[in-house]
Order: sequence, then C-alpha cells, then structure tokens
Amino acid sequence: MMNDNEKLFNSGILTEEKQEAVLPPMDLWEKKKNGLVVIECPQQIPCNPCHDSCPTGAIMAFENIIDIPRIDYEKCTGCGRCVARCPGLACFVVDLTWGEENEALMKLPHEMLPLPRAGDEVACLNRMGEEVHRGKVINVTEPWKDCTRVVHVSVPKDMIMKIRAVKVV
Amino acid sequence: MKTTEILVVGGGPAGLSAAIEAASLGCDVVLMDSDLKLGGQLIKQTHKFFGSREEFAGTRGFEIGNLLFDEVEKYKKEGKLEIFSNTTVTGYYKEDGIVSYTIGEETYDLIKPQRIVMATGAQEKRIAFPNNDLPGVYGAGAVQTLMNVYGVAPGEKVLMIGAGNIGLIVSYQLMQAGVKVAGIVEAMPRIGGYWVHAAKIRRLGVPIYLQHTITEALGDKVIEGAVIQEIDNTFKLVGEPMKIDCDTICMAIGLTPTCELLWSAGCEMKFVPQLCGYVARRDAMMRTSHPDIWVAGDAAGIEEASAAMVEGRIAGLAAAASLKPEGCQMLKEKSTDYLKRLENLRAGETGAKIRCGLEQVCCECWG
Amino acid sequence: MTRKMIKDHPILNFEHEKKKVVKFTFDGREMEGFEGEPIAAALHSNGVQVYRITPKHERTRGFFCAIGKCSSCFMIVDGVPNVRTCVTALEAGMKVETQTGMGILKPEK
Amino acid sequence: MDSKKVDVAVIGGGVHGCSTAYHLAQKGFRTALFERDYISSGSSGRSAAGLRYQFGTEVNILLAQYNMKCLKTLGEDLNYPGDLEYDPAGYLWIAYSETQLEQLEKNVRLQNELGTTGSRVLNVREIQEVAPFLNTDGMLGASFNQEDGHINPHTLCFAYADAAKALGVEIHKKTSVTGIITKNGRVAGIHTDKGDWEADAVVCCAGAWSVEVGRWLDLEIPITPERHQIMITEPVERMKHPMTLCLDDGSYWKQCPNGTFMLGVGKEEVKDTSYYASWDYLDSATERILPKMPILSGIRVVRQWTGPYANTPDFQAIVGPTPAEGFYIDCGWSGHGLQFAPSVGRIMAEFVNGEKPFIDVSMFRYSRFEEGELFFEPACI
Repeated sequence: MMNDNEKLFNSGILTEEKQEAVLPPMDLWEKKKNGLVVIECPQQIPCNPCHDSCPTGAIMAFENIIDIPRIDYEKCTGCGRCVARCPGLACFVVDLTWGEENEALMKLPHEMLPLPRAGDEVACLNRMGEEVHRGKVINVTEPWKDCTRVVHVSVPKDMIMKIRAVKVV
Repeated sequence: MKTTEILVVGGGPAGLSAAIEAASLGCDVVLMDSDLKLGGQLIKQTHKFFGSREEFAGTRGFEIGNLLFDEVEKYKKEGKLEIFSNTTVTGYYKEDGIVSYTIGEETYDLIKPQRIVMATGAQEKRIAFPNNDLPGVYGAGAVQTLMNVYGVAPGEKVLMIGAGNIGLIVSYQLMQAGVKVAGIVEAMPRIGGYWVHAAKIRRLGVPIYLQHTITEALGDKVIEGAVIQEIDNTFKLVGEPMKIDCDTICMAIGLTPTCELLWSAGCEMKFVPQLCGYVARRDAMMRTSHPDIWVAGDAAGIEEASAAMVEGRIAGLAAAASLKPEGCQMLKEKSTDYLKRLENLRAGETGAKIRCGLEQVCCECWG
Repeated sequence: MTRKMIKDHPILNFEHEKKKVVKFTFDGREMEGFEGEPIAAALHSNGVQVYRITPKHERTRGFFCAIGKCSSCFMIVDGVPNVRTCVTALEAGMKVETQTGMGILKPEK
Repeated sequence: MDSKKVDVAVIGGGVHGCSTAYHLAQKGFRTALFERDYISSGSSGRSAAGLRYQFGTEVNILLAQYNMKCLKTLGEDLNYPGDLEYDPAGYLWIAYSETQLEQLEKNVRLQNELGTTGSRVLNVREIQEVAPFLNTDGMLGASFNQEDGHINPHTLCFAYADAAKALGVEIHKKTSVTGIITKNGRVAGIHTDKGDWEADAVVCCAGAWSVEVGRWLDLEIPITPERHQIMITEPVERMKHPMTLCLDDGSYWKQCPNGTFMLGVGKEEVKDTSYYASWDYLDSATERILPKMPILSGIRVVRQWTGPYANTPDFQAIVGPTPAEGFYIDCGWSGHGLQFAPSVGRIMAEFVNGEKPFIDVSMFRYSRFEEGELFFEPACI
C-alpha cells in the first residue's frame, strides 16, 4: 500500500520531500529584485513552452523535449511570462525582496472567474485548495493577452511554499 | 457518381491536417465530418497544448483549431478542398472502393475516391454500474461539447470518473464554466494524466479519490447522486461506501478508436491494449494494409491531439504523394521532420505506453 | 422559463447575443433555442434532461455521447422517430417530442 | 506434441456443429468441437434466421415438423438462460404468376397431406388481412403459415453450444482445423493449429467451407459458396407483418422481435465466401421492396452484412456418411439450413452411432450427385 505522501504526490500534490528540488538558491533568491521562478514540474512530459516563452534564456534550452526544466537563476528576472504560458500552470514567481521584512510577493497563474482586481483581498489556497491566508492583490497582468492572468499577491514570507492559487471571495 | 482524388474521413485535428497537406500538393480533396461543426475535439479544448512550438504548444486547443481552419479556408478558396460537415460516412465497399455517406438524416449518396485517409477519431468507453444509463451520466467529450462549444452547463455539480488527461482537463474546464466538481474517482493508485494537470485542480480544492470506483449512480429519472468506494490492488471493494452529492456524472474512462470503416475495408487489424482497442497495422507513413487507405489520429490509436495533427500531416502528404510523383521529394523532406516530432511527443515516461503499442502495429513498409 | 446558458467564461466568448433565437416546442411546451445548435443542447439549457423512454425496461435516457454514435438521445422530431438530437441542428418551429418506445412508422401520404 | 483423444471431432461452430455435438454427447460420445473463429461467426450468425413449416419436398417437410416442434421450447429444453427470441410471426410466400401460384398450392397440399395443417393458400383479400401494410398490386395469391417465424441465430448457436459443454463436450474456439488424419483407410483424427486430436469419427459441419475439408480426403463435395447480403433497419414499434417472400423478384423482408426490419433480395451474387458487402445492394433491395411495402420508405438502414450460402446443384443438403470411412457430412444447406439444426443434429449423432435415422434422409446422400438423383427444393430463395 502507498504511504500518505505517495498518495498525495500520485494525485498531483508536491509533497515537502520533493519541494527542495525546485527551489532557487536562497542567497540569490533573497536578493533578487522582482523575484525568481519556481517550477513545479516533476514529471517528464513532452513540453517546452516555458523555455520558448522565456525572454532571457533563464529557462534553459531542452536537450530533449521531455526534460524537466532547468533554470539559470542568474538570468531569471521574475518577469512571469512563463507563468502565463505554461500549459500546466506549473510556474510561479516568488519575490522575497518585496514589501516588509516578513512579506513576499507571489505571481500566480489564474484562469478562473471571477477575476481578482488590484486591491482585492483574496483567499490564498495551498496545494490542496485549502485557504491558508487572506492576501492583498497588488496587480493583475495578462502577459500574452490570451486570458491567462498573472495575479500578484502579497503573502507572509513563511507561506511561499504553501500558497499556489488565489480565489476571489 | 461523385469522385475525388483524396477523401478524408473525419474533420478533427488529424483529418484537418491530412486534408491541408494533401491539398498543398495540389490534390483534389473532399473532407467529410459527421458533426455539425468541424474541428473534432480541438474546438472543445480551452487549455493550452503541450508539445513544442511546431505543435502550437502553449496555444489553446480551440485556437489551434482556428489556425487549421484558416489553412482549410485557403484551399477551399483555391477549389482544392471541399468540406462536407454533418455528413456521416456509412460504408466502404471493398470490391470497388466506393464510399457511402449520409448528409444529416435524409440525403444518402456515394463517392468514389482514389485514396482515403481515415481520421475517424474515437469514442467514449463506459463502465458498468447500476443506473449508468440515467440522464446525467455523460461522456467527457459530450460534456465538453455542451459547455465549450454550445455554452450550456451540463449540471451544477459533477463527479468525474477517471483521472487520465481527459478527466483532469475536463474537471478544470467545468470549473472554468462555473460548474462545481465534487471530485475525481480513479481506480488506479496514481493519476493517469499529466501530473501538472492534476496539481492545477487539486490547488482549487478538488479531491482526487485514488483507488476508488463508482459503485452506483443514484436517482430515479435523472442523476441525484453517486456512491463511491475504495478498492484494493486487486480491484476488490474495501472500506465503506461513500455518498457523493452531484447531479452529473462525467465518464472519462478512456476512449477507443473508431475503426468500423477500416474493418469494412479489410485492413489488417490488431487489438492493442496500449492503443486502447483495435487499430489498423500501418507503415511509418500511416498506410494501412489496404494500399489506398491511410489512417491517422485517434483512429490509429488513442493519443494526444498534438500527435494526431502530426500523423494527419504524414498521412495526407503520403496519400497525396502516391498520386503525384512530384510530391515524393516533398514527402521525403517533410516526413523526416514530422517523424522526429512524433518521436519527441512520444518520448519519456508518459509516452512509454504509446511506444509499446506502436511497436505492435507498425511495420517499416508494406512489401 | 429562461435558458440556463454559460454567460461569463474566463477563456471563451460564446457571443450568445449574436445568435439567432428561434422558438420550438417540446412535448407541446414552447421553448427558445439558437438556430443551428443541436436540439439536445437547446433542450438541456431549457432544463430538459429526459429525451426518451426505452422500449423494454422503460428507462429514462438523455444526452450521452454528443457525436451521434450512442442512440441515447433519440427523440421524435417533426413526427420522425429516432432522430439523433445531439447532431441535428435546431430549426425554427420544430416539434420535438419525448420518444416512448421505438417510434411508429406512419404511411406516406 | 501429445495428441489428445476423443470419440468424435466436429468441425464447425455453426448451429449444425453445435447441435450435432450436443446430440453426440447425449449418446455418450466424447466429443470435441472445433471452430476457427467464434461460435455462430459463419453463415449461422449471418443468416436471416427464418423458421418454417413451408417446404416443398417430403423430407424437408417432415424434418421441418420436428424442427418447429423443438424450436418452440428449445430455450427451456436446453436450460439456456438467454433469450432465443422465438417469434411465430408467420411466413408469407407471394405468387405473381399462375405458375408460381400453382407451385405454392402444390407445396401447401403436400404439407397438409403430411400433417402440417397450419399451412394454407391465401387470395389477395386474405393476404391483406395477414399483412395489412402490403401493396398487393400484381399479387395473385400466397401460401401462409402463422406458426412459421424467426429466432435469434446467435443465441440459438450459444444455447446448443452451452448445452453441449454442460454434457462434457470440448468447445475449441479460435482453433482452425488444418487436416484430417487417416489410418488404415479410415478417419483417425484431425490436425489443428493448436495440435492434433485422435478421433474415431469426424463430422463436417463447415458449411460453405466444407469443400476444403472434403479435399483432405479426396472427396469432391459439390458445394458452390455464394455471397448473400442482408440489411437491417432502425427499430420501430412492432407491426402486424409476417416474413414476406416475393417469388417475382426474390425480395424478402420481416420485422424482427426487437423492431428492426430485415431486408434482403436473392440476386446474382459472387461465388465465394467473401464477407464484403456491395454498395449497389441497398439500391437493388430497396427498389424492389419499397413499392411492395410503402410504409418502409424513410426508414433508416443501419447495417448491411454478408454471409455465404453453401449451394449444391439441387439446393438440397448433403447429409450422412461418405465413402471415407468415419467421415460424416452435414452441409450444403443452400441458405435454409439454420432451422434444420434440431432434427439433423440428432440424425448426425444417430449416423455416427450406427443407428437408423429417425427420419429417412437418404435423399440427402452424398452419392446422389454421381448417381444423378438430384431432387430440387421448390421452396427456397
């Protein structure tokens, strides 16, 4: 039988033991203005639009289309274009330099109604859809003008590895 | 009797691609599709496609459909491509290669093509449980048609059966349409679709019940709920039955190739579980054992639409090149690229099943 | 009764307002739908889910495959039984009826 | 490979093979049945599945009486849980010329004399009574028997096969017989693609494919396979309408218990066992049938299929022992064989057991062709 963590992972939830692998190096992350990308794409699938959409080459070219994305964090500018392009909505940007000491800004993909607007207080959801925080929407962008929005929301720093979606309440 | 150089049966991703390629080589092409609207599954897809730039990765399915329609329009204007929608091909008569079809419910006619590309797609599988016939139990493709093509919600609260890519994607699309998803039931110990598709809906609060099955649909005249229960590794029921509140049950058990015309044509067929049913044996250029018939898309084995489009392009090109000797060079040039793209789409862990299936039905070339 | 249509959608624009509204009847009740949409879709949006009653076990049946393959949505349309309503376009003035059993052949006039 | 051993090997999983195996097992023979594909996959499952008293030769009429009696309660007698769909909706043979009518009258007279009292000759007004939807233009009269009818050919085969299995018969599906073993001038077994079986006797129930089986023993079984086609429509509510056969153009049609109409026409066809249908069949059948049954215009045809007749020179079966010792045949039914499974299955078991058949079928003997003793069945299409 599967243990609980396997069960969670097998149903689409990135468990803590697997999170390490996708995190940027902390020293760089803490300093990088505008944030760095976190990509939660643990399965080899034939897909590379994240690389195609990256204007700086931070998401490196794929040797094989099924490769898991590799990131040159030095080049990442936190622009969020991959956030809006990834078909799996697996890219997120986390800006640790934003706001007060304990705050961070998360740039999350969003394709549901109602659309959040800047200034809204929204429910912040973890990977299981549980509301773990109420955060303030700072900005909403639509980088590719294709209806996929990137919602910029302020969150407590210690929540950056928990929050993965927002919901208008 | 009407004649044409190439008949393409089916106007989904594979059929449209085949028709475009064949027309690009100067062939007269007739494309027939049984639906009211062209585009097959493409026009129902609001999610962005996987793959690479060549397969329009990162573009939404229905928008890819529009791109193909633009190409179709071009060849229609040039008089190379004729489209029959709402037209069901009803028979292939092997003796003289004649195809029968009906337009709508009334008109019946015949056409004699020189070559045929069968891109007939797939149909939904079902599983048995009490009340699985009640209104409110809908196929996943049907749910997509209703809500994404015609703008009609299938219900207010849906239980999804099956966590393959279709079950996961349709769950997400239901939420986009403002429909609640009560949960996704999956018999296997892991989701069958892409992990990222599952993550997308999990973070919106949709439960996925792994190693569960539906044991009963509730309701008298229409669906009023469902009962699900855990199963063990041998698929035996364990645990307690759990009642799920829903008014719709969406069946995303899987698809099986639509292959009646291939059987009628006497194509060599083989049952390949990895391709989800009976499929025609074919060579690398998608030619079946019948020298005038090619196959492409889900009809050749259930796979993603991206692969269907590439297969369609190969089949359309190869069928056309068999009529236009000047097309052979083109076939040689383009097919290398197309085959490489297919190889990419089928790489890795998620493509293992397809690769294993194809090994059983592909031959280098027919004698 | 007003139709239940999906009006707001984050991705799709159905442009329902640009479609031509036509009237038809279902078992004598007047309903509205869009010209050219499948009869089954028009009925569903009007809250009708039961399209026929099966001959042997008298089970209710409705929409299922939406591609004209499964025969679940057979109805009597303008007097003709066994019409696949999921792939038959709605026209103004259509008389749509629940099909009980298999449909009755009528002599041609 | 070790060869397996039975008393009798039956070739062919059609209705005659299944019935024969069942009757052999009843007599205590260890029996194995071999079918290349699945049970009922050949001509049996593809037949129009008519059942009738109305034949025109004595032997067929006597056999038919036994068949009809058995078929009525066969499901229960064989303890079959499914539905055989036995449906006595009647059979109407329609004459369009004096000669045809005379033949029908002759058939009915013979049937009545032999004890089939339900058969009678109808005038045009009476035809309208039993088949109110017919356009009777050009019809002179008909023969009719209300007890004739229809059965589901698949479940009929399954019922016999299951009953045979319950008596210990080995049923080998997806097993092709590839040859016959002989020893000291008599049959000793069979070769198959799954190994050899020893058997003291072999019964060939291979229908149109029997010619090939005969050749393994240097027998020329005079069968010409002929493709026949059938179409089926969407189901509609049951109407008062018997199976109707028209002698002017060979067209026939009936409504099956599930409401579908089965349409067919006897016409010049290719002489092989091909399963491929022809596009012009829809035209040729409908242009004959619709004027006679106008209410069907507009009904949708949903399926068309083929199945081979096993035609003999006189369109009568070949039944009984052969010059090859231990080799028995039951084939050549020329399109009306399905319904003869109850009687002839029993008779084949009697032959193998060395008994005198309960109905004399010597008219069907293999040697009649070289003896020049052909006898034609007038009631077939």
